[in-house]
Amino acid sequence: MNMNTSARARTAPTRPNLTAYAFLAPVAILVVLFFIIPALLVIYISMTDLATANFTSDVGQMTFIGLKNYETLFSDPYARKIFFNTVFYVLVTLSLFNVGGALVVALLTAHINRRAGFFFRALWLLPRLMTSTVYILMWERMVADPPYGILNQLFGVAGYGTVAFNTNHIWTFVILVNGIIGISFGMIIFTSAIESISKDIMNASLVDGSTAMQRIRYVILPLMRWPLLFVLSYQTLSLLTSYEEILLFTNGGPGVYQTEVWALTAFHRALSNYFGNAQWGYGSAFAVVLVIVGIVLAILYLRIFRFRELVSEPKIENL
Amino acid sequence: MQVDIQNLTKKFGDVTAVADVSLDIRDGEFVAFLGPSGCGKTTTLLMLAGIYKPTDGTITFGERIVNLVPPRERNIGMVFQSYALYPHMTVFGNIAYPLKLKNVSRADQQERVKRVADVMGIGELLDRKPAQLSGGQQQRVALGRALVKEPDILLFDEPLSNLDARLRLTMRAEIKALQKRLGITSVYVTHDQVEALTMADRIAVMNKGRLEAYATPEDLYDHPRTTFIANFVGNPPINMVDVELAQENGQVVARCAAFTVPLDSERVRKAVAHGRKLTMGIRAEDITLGDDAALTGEVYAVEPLGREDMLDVRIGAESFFALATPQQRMRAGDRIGLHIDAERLQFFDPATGKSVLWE
Amino acid sequence: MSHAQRAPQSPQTPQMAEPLSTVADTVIRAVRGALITAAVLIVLALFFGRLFGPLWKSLNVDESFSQTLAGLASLLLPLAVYLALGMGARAHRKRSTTQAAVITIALATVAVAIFYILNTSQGAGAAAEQSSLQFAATQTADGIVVDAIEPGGAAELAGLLPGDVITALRRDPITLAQLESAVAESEPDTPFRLRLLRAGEEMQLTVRTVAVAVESAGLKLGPIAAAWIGGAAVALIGLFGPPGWAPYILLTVSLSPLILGFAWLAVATVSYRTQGLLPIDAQGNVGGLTLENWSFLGIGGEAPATPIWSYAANSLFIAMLMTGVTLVLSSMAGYALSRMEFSGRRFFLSLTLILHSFPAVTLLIPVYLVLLNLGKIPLIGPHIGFNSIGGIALVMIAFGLPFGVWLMKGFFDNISWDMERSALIDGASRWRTFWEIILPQIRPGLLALGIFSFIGGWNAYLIPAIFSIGTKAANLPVYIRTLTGDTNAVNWNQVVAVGVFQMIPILVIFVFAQEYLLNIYSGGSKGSS
Amino acid sequence: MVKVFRLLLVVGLMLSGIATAAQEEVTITARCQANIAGGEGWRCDNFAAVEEQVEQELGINLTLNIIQDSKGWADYKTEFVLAAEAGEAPDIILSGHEDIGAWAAAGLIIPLDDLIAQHEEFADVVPNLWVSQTYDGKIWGIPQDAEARPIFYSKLLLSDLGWSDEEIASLPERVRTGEFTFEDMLATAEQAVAEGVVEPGKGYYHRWGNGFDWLPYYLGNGGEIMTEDGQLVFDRDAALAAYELIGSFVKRGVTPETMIGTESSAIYAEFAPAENVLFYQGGTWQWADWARNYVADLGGNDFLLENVGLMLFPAMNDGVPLSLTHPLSYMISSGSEHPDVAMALLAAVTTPEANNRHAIDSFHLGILTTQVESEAYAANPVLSGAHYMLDYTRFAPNTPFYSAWSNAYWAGIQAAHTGTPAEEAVELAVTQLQNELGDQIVIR
Repeated sequence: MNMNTSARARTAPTRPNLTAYAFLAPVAILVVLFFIIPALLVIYISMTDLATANFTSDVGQMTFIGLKNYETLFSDPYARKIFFNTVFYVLVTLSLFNVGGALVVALLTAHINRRAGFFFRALWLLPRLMTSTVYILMWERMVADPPYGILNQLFGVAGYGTVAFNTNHIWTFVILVNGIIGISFGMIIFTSAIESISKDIMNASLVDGSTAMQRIRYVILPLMRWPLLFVLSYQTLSLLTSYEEILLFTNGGPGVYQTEVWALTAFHRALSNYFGNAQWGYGSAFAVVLVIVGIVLAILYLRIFRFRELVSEPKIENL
Repeated sequence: MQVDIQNLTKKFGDVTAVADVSLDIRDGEFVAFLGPSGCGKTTTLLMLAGIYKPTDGTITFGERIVNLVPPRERNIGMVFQSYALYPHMTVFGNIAYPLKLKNVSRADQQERVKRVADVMGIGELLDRKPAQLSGGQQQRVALGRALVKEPDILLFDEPLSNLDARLRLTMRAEIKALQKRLGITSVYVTHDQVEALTMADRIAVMNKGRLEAYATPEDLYDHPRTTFIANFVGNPPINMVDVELAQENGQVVARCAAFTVPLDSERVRKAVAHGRKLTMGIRAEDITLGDDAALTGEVYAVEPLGREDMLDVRIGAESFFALATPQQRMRAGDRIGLHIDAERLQFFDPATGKSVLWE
Repeated sequence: MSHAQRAPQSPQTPQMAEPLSTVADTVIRAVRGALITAAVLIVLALFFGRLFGPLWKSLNVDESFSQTLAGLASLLLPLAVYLALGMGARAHRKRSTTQAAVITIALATVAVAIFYILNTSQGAGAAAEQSSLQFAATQTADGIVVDAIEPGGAAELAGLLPGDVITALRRDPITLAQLESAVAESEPDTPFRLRLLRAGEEMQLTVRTVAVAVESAGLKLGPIAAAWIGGAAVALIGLFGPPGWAPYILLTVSLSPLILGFAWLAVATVSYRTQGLLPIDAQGNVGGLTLENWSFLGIGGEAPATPIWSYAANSLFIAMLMTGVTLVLSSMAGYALSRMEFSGRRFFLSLTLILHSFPAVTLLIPVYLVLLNLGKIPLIGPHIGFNSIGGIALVMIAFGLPFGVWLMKGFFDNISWDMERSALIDGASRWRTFWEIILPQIRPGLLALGIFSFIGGWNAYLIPAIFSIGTKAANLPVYIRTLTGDTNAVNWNQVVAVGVFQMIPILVIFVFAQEYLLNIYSGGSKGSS
Repeated sequence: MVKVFRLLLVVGLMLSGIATAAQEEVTITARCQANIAGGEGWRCDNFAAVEEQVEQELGINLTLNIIQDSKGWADYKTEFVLAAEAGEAPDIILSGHEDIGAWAAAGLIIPLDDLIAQHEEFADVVPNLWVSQTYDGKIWGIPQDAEARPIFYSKLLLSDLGWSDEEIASLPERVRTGEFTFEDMLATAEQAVAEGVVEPGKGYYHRWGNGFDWLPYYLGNGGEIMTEDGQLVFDRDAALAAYELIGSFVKRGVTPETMIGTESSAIYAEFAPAENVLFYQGGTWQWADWARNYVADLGGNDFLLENVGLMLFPAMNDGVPLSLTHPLSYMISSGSEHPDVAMALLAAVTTPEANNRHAIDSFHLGILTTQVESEAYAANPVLSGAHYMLDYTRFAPNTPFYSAWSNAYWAGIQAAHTGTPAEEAVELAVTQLQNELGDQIVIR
């Protein structure tokens, strides 16, 4: 029965399946309301000069100014800095934590006592479950100056001097803060991939007398190609677009856009401005850039992920 | 309920799963669909069930064309290979489910489930969950669920293949007896020829989506229309040799690289009329062992089957299955003579695989 | 794939048959292991320090990160090398435990020597000089009594006299030991403002440190002995540690930030203020535990005017709405995408996947406009528009739906088709099949998604913060943030107490539902692998 | 049945008619940014205190809906804008006066000139403060509080440095007269570091992040933000001088490199005990916080009075000392159904009695001329002593574009602070200003 391999469009005409559409309708409505319409709106707003001073929710009353916001964006002296900040942040967090760290944690927990492994994985899940506000509070205190900072207190006890963690080493901690949350996603996927590796293969390699490292190198990793790719791509986008923790932790500072990332800029410009007068139009231009990057990457991933195999034909037909 | 299938075709994209199948099933008849996996028999069954929609052709239940009738309006019962019991319901819940869907009153549900369960011998299991049942019990529950709504047609999708050999034998007999008693038109999909041969009134042999033959078990066995049927029906499998038939001294001889053997029968003569190069089929039970035979071969392997021994006899490069009684005590390496019953031979056109004896 | 299949086929003699290793083998193996370990760390340090760091520095992004990492690598290097030496000699234990220990200690000694030479050759110049204030003193109960002043030295230059009693450095009381170590650590020409008593009179003086040559620049035995003992001990841990201990250490160490953070949370909630991990009372001493931070619950003090429960109720509503709606909608759509045939199916599937990774948070600006317009719908508008719990939940539900749908589709994909066919043949409609037969089968998936949605809703900060006004629809995380707003006088410990209060339900769920939580992505990832 | 219904309907209507005739029901929502723990609660709580008075005056039944929390300013302002557009704005909103520009332009708030004329209480407001409430020739806000953003100094450390008590006591006056300049202050800080009286970098602490507090450096060096006729300007020379000055703090060793980004609480913890940091640029309201949360165990307010002093920003290139005030204003949103009632409430809280509650509790300066004479205010030596600063005070301008201006200026400050040459910092600010404001800005 290998009729499920082909996913080509069928030639026989299909009647509209009202049941299926009924099942999908609620989600479709929400998607239109909160993805499609906003995506179109944000593109339009990015071509207006909407700001607090001429704020209106009536699309018709916004002043269309064409691509002016994009011109401003591309000549913004800090756009370049923010762009590379984002690249740096995504690359480092991704490689050291969301993928690399996740893989290490998954491998380590797979090679110890089953219950202990489960326990450690559960612990690693905690940061993702914590409220960002409390989680960040914890980190703010961690890196604070003496006498409040936890790390500085430990450094003091160990005989090292005071370190300005929250200013001079802030990137390290921005990455840590996000990376520690980020590990769990990859960890879970890698773990289930490792566990699904057939016991026979593992036993066979054990009989062959391979060491743990050899087993990882020759048995586990080659079988992990797919999950690795998946986590890599999915987490790239997550990191690219999430900014809540940075907002709460450094709010892009403390120096000149020191830890500002692109998505945060969109937020800052439009929805958070210390002196009032938020620039909605300009902020939207930042958002649009991300939206475009997101869609392009997502389509790219669809190709990588062999989308065709994903859409195996349903084995019940609509009569 | 009689079923009529006309020019039934099913395509999945470019792949044709079922091609132009036509057959009719009489009211109360037990029909088996037989074929190797991937031959389209299950697809055909699922089209009968209303799970798949035919790409072409028609399916008629009684007078009604049901091509586009959803499963719940077909009044069929079906037993799956995996049993497909609902794990979150009790046995009672499983059997009663079709009745519940028909809005049968609670009291009636109770009564009908009880009746079916008693028939199936699972009356004491009604409170259990499927996970607590043995394979055979699950099978009975599945059958009970299919029967409880008194379907017009019963569909079986390899229902016995997950059971152990002994249980399979019992269930085979039970299903057959039950079907005869209730007189429900049944379609039974299997790749096990023994099941098909022992249970079915008629067998539809399918191969690569096509209907190879549709006949009674005896007819299929004795008059295989194609090499595929001959090969597929019968255990041990029929011996096939590519031979050249020739007239020698007024006698027909079959000649191949390994041997030459004189043959004489009506069938042989009919075959000769068709051509000289043919595929000759000899069933193992039509070979008798004896010392004064025209053919001698060497026993290559002996496979004791209990009641008899199956021999793999080699003549040159050709290999034949033959049967011997255990008392004959054949051993590998023994040289024996082979007697071929020329009246039981089958001949096929090697190019088309079609029988030259039967249409 | 190829490796995996080849591995079991390759006929190899099991290792047990190998002859026991000789001393030479062991030494070679241990040294090789140590060298490889060192090489890996050095390459990492070089990569981050020499290649990686300058790249980001040149792009004006950051330079500290690479330094932090490179520093960490160099800190770990000796430890790793000692460990690797010990682990390399492990195999020798089969032959002779004593021999193995001797080899390990010998190798560790060599390593300590090498590190020492490397260290001293780096800081050779600096080691010969030391800062000094050039006077001798003794500690008494009154303070530091100056005994003698070096003629022409820094102290004399500043006007310090014998008999002066030094009481404080600047305004901090100080002991002789503290003063000496502060002087020793200081750069030359650092001013030391000393408060002192001269003939009962209080006065101040500034003495500047000068660099003084240290008489003997030879070997300092103390540090060397310490390094040697430490190195040997670490190496012996590598040699005798129980098998398979390394992962435990690594996992525990890597979790240490969390452990520290939680420790602080625990301490902070029950103290007036904290310094580092210590509770501090009003006098600046360790102590001062209190329940006052929990006054928002009516514990240990007067409850504030704004009851915490209204925020908690909002949190709960948002979380429950999210859970319920997300579960129903995601499973319905996931079912349709997994099990049903309809035109546009491919489109919907790819849309789900694209939206799944769509930067939804960048859409907050237009989403506000959408919410405004939803609010104008008669009757239900006020409940689903801007500044309503429903509206906030709706936005969060919508943003989470692609993930939920994709997840559910994955779980449905794994359900037997026969079961569903059976239900249809039994006479069920598609809806009843879904609701009565298939949905019960994906209970673990529903639980996982449900718990995640609940926690997501309970924890939500950004969207409630933006789309709520005042207290009407604000939830606990928003409340916590308003407590820490950028004006002054934040009662941090109360903030932490509220934070911990907010986390209680999560911790409870976490304790009881770990296995479902750890299951969350399994359905989804299988669907596409 | 129908008849009964009609009857009920009529009775109901009559009853409700009686009720309204008797007393109009009015609900007023007021939203304030206030740190209740920091004594700022009176910003909105004052309304509750005058509720009955206003009810009697107007003969209405007033329901007050007060919302206040210490949400960050950025979130707070966004919230108002979003709420206003959604028609859910509070009647009275308290915000920084600089928001008047943008909010008036967007039509989110209403001009108050006519309403002000109806209440004599407003005549008492310090005249200088109305400047900050004016935009486009109209008054849009009622000052709620003002403050001085002075420079604090540690008397302890100055005496360590050898200053006599008289010298210390006369410092504010010497600053006021221009005798003691900003350069003198930095030199003093430098000396303190050199003599080890303070640790390196602890001579002068300034603000830790973006804010108004940076304006004195620009204004004190002759800078101008907006001309009389409302033209936004950026003065290269003033900016250059400001950036040079800001850049010199770290170079001269009186300010730590990591000053920008340090947590405010860490700064307070260092400065408030008066024995670590010599000069600190802060705000009067911080005094209350220190007394309550940082030096309570040392004696609180009394300790501070004895050991900490405050002075104007000493004269820079301009030659005159200055202070900065960022008055908060009550504004009435255009969505308010009862602006007259809201205004009556505002008038009722614009009295020495009401304003003192807030000013004294939270250490903000009074806004009324008669307030200085009031006993309670006079009894607070910090406030009454700093009241003169209002005469030297400067404001940020009310323009929708101040935010862009300020962000550009701030970008230059950060650059200068981290060692970028002042000329480059100026270019950076100018580029950003031109990029974002185009022809709205004049660079000169």
